[in-house]
Amino acid sequence: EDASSQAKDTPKETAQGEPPAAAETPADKNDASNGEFKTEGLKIAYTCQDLTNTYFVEVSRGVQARCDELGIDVNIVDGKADVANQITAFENFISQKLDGIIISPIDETALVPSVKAAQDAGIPVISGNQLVEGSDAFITVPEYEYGFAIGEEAGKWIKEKLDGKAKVAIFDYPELESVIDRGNGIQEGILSQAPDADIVARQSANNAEKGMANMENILQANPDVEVLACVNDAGALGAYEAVMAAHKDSDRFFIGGLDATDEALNKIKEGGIYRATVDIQPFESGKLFVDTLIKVMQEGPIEETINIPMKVVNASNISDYK
Amino acid sequence: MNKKGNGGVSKVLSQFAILIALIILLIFFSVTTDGFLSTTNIFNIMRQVAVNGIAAVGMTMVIVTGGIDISVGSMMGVASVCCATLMVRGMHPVLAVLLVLLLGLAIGTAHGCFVYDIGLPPMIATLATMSILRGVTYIISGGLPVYGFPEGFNVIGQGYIGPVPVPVIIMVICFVIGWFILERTSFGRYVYGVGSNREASRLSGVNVRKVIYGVYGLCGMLAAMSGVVLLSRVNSGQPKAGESYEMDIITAVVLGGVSTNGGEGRIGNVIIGLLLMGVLLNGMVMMNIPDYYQRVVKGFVLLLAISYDKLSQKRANKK
Amino acid sequence: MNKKGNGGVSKVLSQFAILIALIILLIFFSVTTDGFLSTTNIFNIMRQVAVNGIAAVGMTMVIVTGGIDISVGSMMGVASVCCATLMVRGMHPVLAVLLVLLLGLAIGTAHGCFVYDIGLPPMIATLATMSILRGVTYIISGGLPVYGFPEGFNVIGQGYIGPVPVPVIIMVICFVIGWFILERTSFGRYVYGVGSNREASRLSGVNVRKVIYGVYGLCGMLAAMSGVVLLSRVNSGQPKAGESYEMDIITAVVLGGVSTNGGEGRIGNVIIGLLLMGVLLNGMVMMNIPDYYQRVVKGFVLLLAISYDKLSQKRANKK
Amino acid sequence: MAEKLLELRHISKKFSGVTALEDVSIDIEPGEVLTLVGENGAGKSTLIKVITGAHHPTEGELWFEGKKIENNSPAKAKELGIGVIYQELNMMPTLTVAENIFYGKELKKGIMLRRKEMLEKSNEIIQELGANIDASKRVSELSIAEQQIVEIVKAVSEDIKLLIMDEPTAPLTNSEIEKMFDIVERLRKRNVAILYISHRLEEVFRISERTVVLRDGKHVITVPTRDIDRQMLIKYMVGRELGQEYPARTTEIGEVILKADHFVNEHLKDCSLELKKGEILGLAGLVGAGRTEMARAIFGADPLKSGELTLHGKKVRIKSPEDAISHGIGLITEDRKNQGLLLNQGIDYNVSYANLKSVCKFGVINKKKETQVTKKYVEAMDIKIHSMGQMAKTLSGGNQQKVVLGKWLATNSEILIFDEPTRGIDVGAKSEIYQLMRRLIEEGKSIIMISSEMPELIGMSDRILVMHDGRITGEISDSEVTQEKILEFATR
Ligand SMILES: Nc1ncnc2c1ncn2[C@@H]1O[C@H](COP(=O)(O)OP(=O)(O)OP(=O)(O)O)[C@@H](O)[C@H]1O
Ligand SMILES: Nc1ncnc2c1ncn2[C@@H]1O[C@H](COP(=O)(O)OP(=O)(O)OP(=O)(O)O)[C@@H](O)[C@H]1O
Ligand SMILES: [Mg+2]
Ligand SMILES: [Mg+2]
Repeated sequence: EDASSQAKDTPKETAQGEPPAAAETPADKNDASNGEFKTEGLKIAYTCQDLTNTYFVEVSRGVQARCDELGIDVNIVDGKADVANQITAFENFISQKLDGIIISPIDETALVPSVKAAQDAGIPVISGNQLVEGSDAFITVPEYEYGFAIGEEAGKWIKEKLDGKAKVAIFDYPELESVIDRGNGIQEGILSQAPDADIVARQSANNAEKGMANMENILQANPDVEVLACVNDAGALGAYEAVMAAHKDSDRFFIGGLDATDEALNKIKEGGIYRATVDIQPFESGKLFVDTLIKVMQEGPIEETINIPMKVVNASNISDYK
Repeated sequence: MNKKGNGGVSKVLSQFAILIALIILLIFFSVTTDGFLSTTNIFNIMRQVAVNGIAAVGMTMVIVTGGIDISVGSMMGVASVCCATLMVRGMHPVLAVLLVLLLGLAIGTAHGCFVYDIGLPPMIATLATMSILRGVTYIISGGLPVYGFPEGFNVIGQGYIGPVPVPVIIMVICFVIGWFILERTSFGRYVYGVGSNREASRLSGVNVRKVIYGVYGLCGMLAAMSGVVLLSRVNSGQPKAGESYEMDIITAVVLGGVSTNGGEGRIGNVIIGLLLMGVLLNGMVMMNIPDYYQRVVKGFVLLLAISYDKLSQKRANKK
Repeated sequence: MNKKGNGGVSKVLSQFAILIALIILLIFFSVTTDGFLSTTNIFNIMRQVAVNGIAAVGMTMVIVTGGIDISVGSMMGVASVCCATLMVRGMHPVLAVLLVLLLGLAIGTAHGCFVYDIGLPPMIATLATMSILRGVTYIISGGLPVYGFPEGFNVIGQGYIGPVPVPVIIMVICFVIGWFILERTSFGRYVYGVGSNREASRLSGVNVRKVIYGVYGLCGMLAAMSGVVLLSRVNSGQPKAGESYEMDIITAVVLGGVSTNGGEGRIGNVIIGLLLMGVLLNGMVMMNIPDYYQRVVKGFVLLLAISYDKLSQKRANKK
Repeated sequence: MAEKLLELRHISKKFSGVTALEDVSIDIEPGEVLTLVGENGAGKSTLIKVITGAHHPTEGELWFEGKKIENNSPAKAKELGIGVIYQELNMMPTLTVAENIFYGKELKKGIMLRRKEMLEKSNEIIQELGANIDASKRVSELSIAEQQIVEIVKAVSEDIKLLIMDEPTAPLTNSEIEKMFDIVERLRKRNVAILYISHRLEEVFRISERTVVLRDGKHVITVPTRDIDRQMLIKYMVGRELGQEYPARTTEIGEVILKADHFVNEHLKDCSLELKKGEILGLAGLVGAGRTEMARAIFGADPLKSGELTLHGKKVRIKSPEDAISHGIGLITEDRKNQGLLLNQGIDYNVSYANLKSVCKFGVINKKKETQVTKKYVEAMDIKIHSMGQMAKTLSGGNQQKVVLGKWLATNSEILIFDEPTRGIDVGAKSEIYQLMRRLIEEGKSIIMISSEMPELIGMSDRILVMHDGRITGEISDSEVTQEKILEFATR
């Protein structure tokens, strides 16, 4: 319970611009390691879903940064959105006899045997983002809630500024299982606040080009679309360019994304139609992954799910970001 | 090898088949989808097609020599991220674009060297550079998008001259130049000749090396150009930019009747191939067809279009 | 066209070059990386290579006839998800696997029909089915992984016989059968003949249709087989399974000396091509080379291996 | 003595160990016609390619107009004024005739091509040479003979000092050959030197002033042509005397075994023929008369619109070459490179290819048996090879032709159709093929022979059918046949 609530607090507080809090959890761990546990010379690995995804790039950087601080040798392996790559990676990790593994699994069930094999070989494994059954700890962003958060934000906008009625577009990404829930969350989130919203398009877009082309086409079919919520900032930013180019930007238009990338935060700061994103602090999450793994190495498995906190960023709190 | 002799009649028919497919699609979407047949949407489609279109000009030349360039997608990525990085570091956009075009030319010329001097199969040589260039793109960008460009840079991808989007104008210029080179200059003649019979071209005193270097160089440069347009269009240097675009580009070129055996095909028809693909995607999104089904439909349309083409050729040959 | 004359000497050298590259890599990694040259790691590499290896056997045959099959990756996906769905719905694993193999055979045969009877360029025909099959895979699975298979199914992908992983055994069996077909049967002879000169084959009384149907059918079936092994290895039917694997498979085949012009190449060398790629990837991960750099290194090794091959051939021809 | 135009000094050329040329020195004077003869594989084409820069000699020097040629290349040779017609057609099949003719020397205005002008000029040159080809047609639509004519047009349309012709008449029939000789005569008057290669020895005597003989890559002799006769020339070429050129028949002709009735398709307009057991039936005609089409129709290679085939008195339907072979019919195609050989496969693969079933058990090849069969035919026909696995494309033209023959002999077919079987083959090999045909007849087989070389057709056939424009216009029996008679029917 302790660990999870601490972890929950940590990034949030940083987000609000209180640096000491960020160091809090790691500091605890450091104390422990200084006492009885030496992190120097440890060899661990992190295999993430997809290093072409900004979120995971940031998480990996967090992992790398924390490991550098602690003198840990870390091997970061890109799963390239194909679970077979992660299985292969596990085989390699086991023959390398690593000390610990962090995994952000592409598919939960597929990796169960791999995780078990690693544990059988004496290597602790913790899951980040999605849970692999049997892992020694689990740190996650609840996908549905994540999508729901931006959906809710969009729904509020519709309720307050558009009298509860608007034509809405959603960009989801059903090619990736974990993101399917997120897409559903977006839709439910919108409808929870604005039940009369008319969802006229739901298309797949997880990158800027796709987001742009989709938005251009949607604007042709439905010139009166005023709200877009997207599964990530990259797609939303592409759509942003399309809307700007079509001169459809107005006080009524709302674009919202997820992940709080720098680019998105800048757009929100500019005060244009890019209204909101949700911050899950990937860099800090990466650090948290490493700290949790070290804790597991020392103290054994952690039963409780550790939630990565999330925070909606919009015009009201954008000033908290540098 | 095994080139089948196709007479003049079937050639006309061949252009015709894809055109008919395009017209059928146009009619279908205008009936089913509101706002499809508006001027803005037509320009919309053309703008979406422009990025691939620019690269398709170079690809057409390469394929006419009997080669292929799988690396164009990665080339677009590298060009996009390099240009973005240069501008963010303070370089003037014009200079940055020129530098990136030169880079494309250089890499393309290297392909020419691999293919001609070392004699590598074009597919494999460019597959290797595809991997290298994408890696370099990620390394340069650190996997993160690069953004914050000088005012006015977005004109290339988002601007208009009159009602016509700038990327469309760039694409049309590229096509006109490409057409002129292929149809009206001796270099173009040699491009067809080398694709038709390389050894005979050599024995006719043609500098085959120059031709091969030329087409791959041009292809690289045009891919870089299309990367720049893409960059300006999305206004952010994405490390993933252009990924797997090569397939769409090759498809459009082949749909346009350019034979992968080399020596055959007219660049004018490539535009029809491009538009076919563009209209299909645009129409399906406007109809709000789910992504999964879009793939299926896309595959079938592709299959039908080329099958019809081939079958009508066969019928024409039988006459 | 334009096949360069390679005598017997250079052919031997050609196998040699890739083998040398493989040996150099093996030495390099065993020196730099602990645990690389252990038995478990060697089997590890082979197991990792097995999925692509099985499909590579079929691809080799297709390429020898001068064709290509871009759809194998999607075929793997469809096979994987179909087999998973059938099992989850209660079908016996053996029956499910057989059905899926038949499906692969059927789709492959359809490719044969497109290529031979309609006369489509193989690249484009299979590109179209690639898109269709992937769409179908997503539709069947709803984009979600399918899991929960009967006990024992995972033996195919995860089991061992003695110290040897089952997928490796399956791969070896496929290679032996493929070798036997290509080198020892009249069908195999016709495969080479059709790739060498299709018209001459027809005029020599070869039923070219049967050959083309045969190789594409086999290729589809083997791709389905490799989808099943992947499924069992991953123990979950991934809608994305096999995506873009076709490129790695084609690369391995071409690295193994099979010419995309058709008529040339030995299946035995394809194993070396496969191992080269497998060793490279495994070694780089073990050396902890960041992914971005891995792409660059992979591209360069590919380039060096085939360049060396070609250059040594040229030298041999000059003698 | 006039100044030499071209001099080859001590040229040697090796291909990965194989010596194709060894210390060859020859020279040509302006306005002279020099013929180059030798057996298949003697190195004639290689010598040509050395002159044109397509190959680089391993040793030796080339001198042109008193200057040494440095860094020779096809482009360089062209610049010097050396025109060439290679043995193998070197056309760009997807380009038009006009585009081919002006290939590499386009007429331009600035960087723009003058396309109309090139088309007009091409048509002019073609007409001037008395040919009838539309310059806007794609080359892939032309017959081989027409392509050869385009090659000639292409070569002479340049401002040349030396024209090299490597077996230009092989795909041509008499009337075109006459036209070609006119061209040669005209060029000679313009003081253009001509280096001429042919296996048709009568041509050598007809046009040349001096003759060079090559054997096994070595220079044998250079003589004024008027000082030698046919027998001597053959002796220089093959190193021994040849016997009777057309061996006499020794067996009786039997009853009809093949009957084709009213064949109609795209090119054939109601053709019928009968072939008797033990007979050689000659098919004569000008280029494009439809002889090849008739052969292909019988063989099932092209579909028929209507017509019936009777074998041994029974009606059969042959829809594909596969059917034809199983009915005991074989076709030796006229275009060995595109229709006959697997160029990048070994000799063994090629020889056993049409008859794999006989060396197979349940579809599995018996390698030993295959090697035996191959060996048998390689020896029987004296094919010059280094090894069984040697790729067919590395053989000289004549030996390639023998490999194709070997393939069809291995099928043991009862009826063999030979379409231009001696095209591009040296006298020695020719006579071997004639003997072989006789032997086949003696074994009870029947042959249809298509040839554009009248003497061999007359010499070998028991009966000759003449074709013109897709019809059979006449039948001439062995006793009354003359060239004039054939020509009369052929132009009817
Ligand atoms: N590219 C090559 N590689 C290896 N050997 C070759 C090559 N080209 C020719 N040869 C060999 O060189 C020798 C001479 O061949 P060439 O083609 O010059 O003969 P030729 O006199 O023109 O014969 P033909 O009358 O049949 O045309 C032959 O033994 C041939 O096999
Ligand atoms: N590739 C081709 N494309 C179109 N027409 C062709 C082609 N080849 C031949 N023809 C035409 O087919 C007809 C018959 O040609 P065919 O080759 O059967 O004549 P042939 O009597 O055998 O002459 P040859 O001496 O050239 O073998 C001619 O009108 C010819 O122009
Ligand atoms: Mg020759
Ligand atoms: Mg003929």
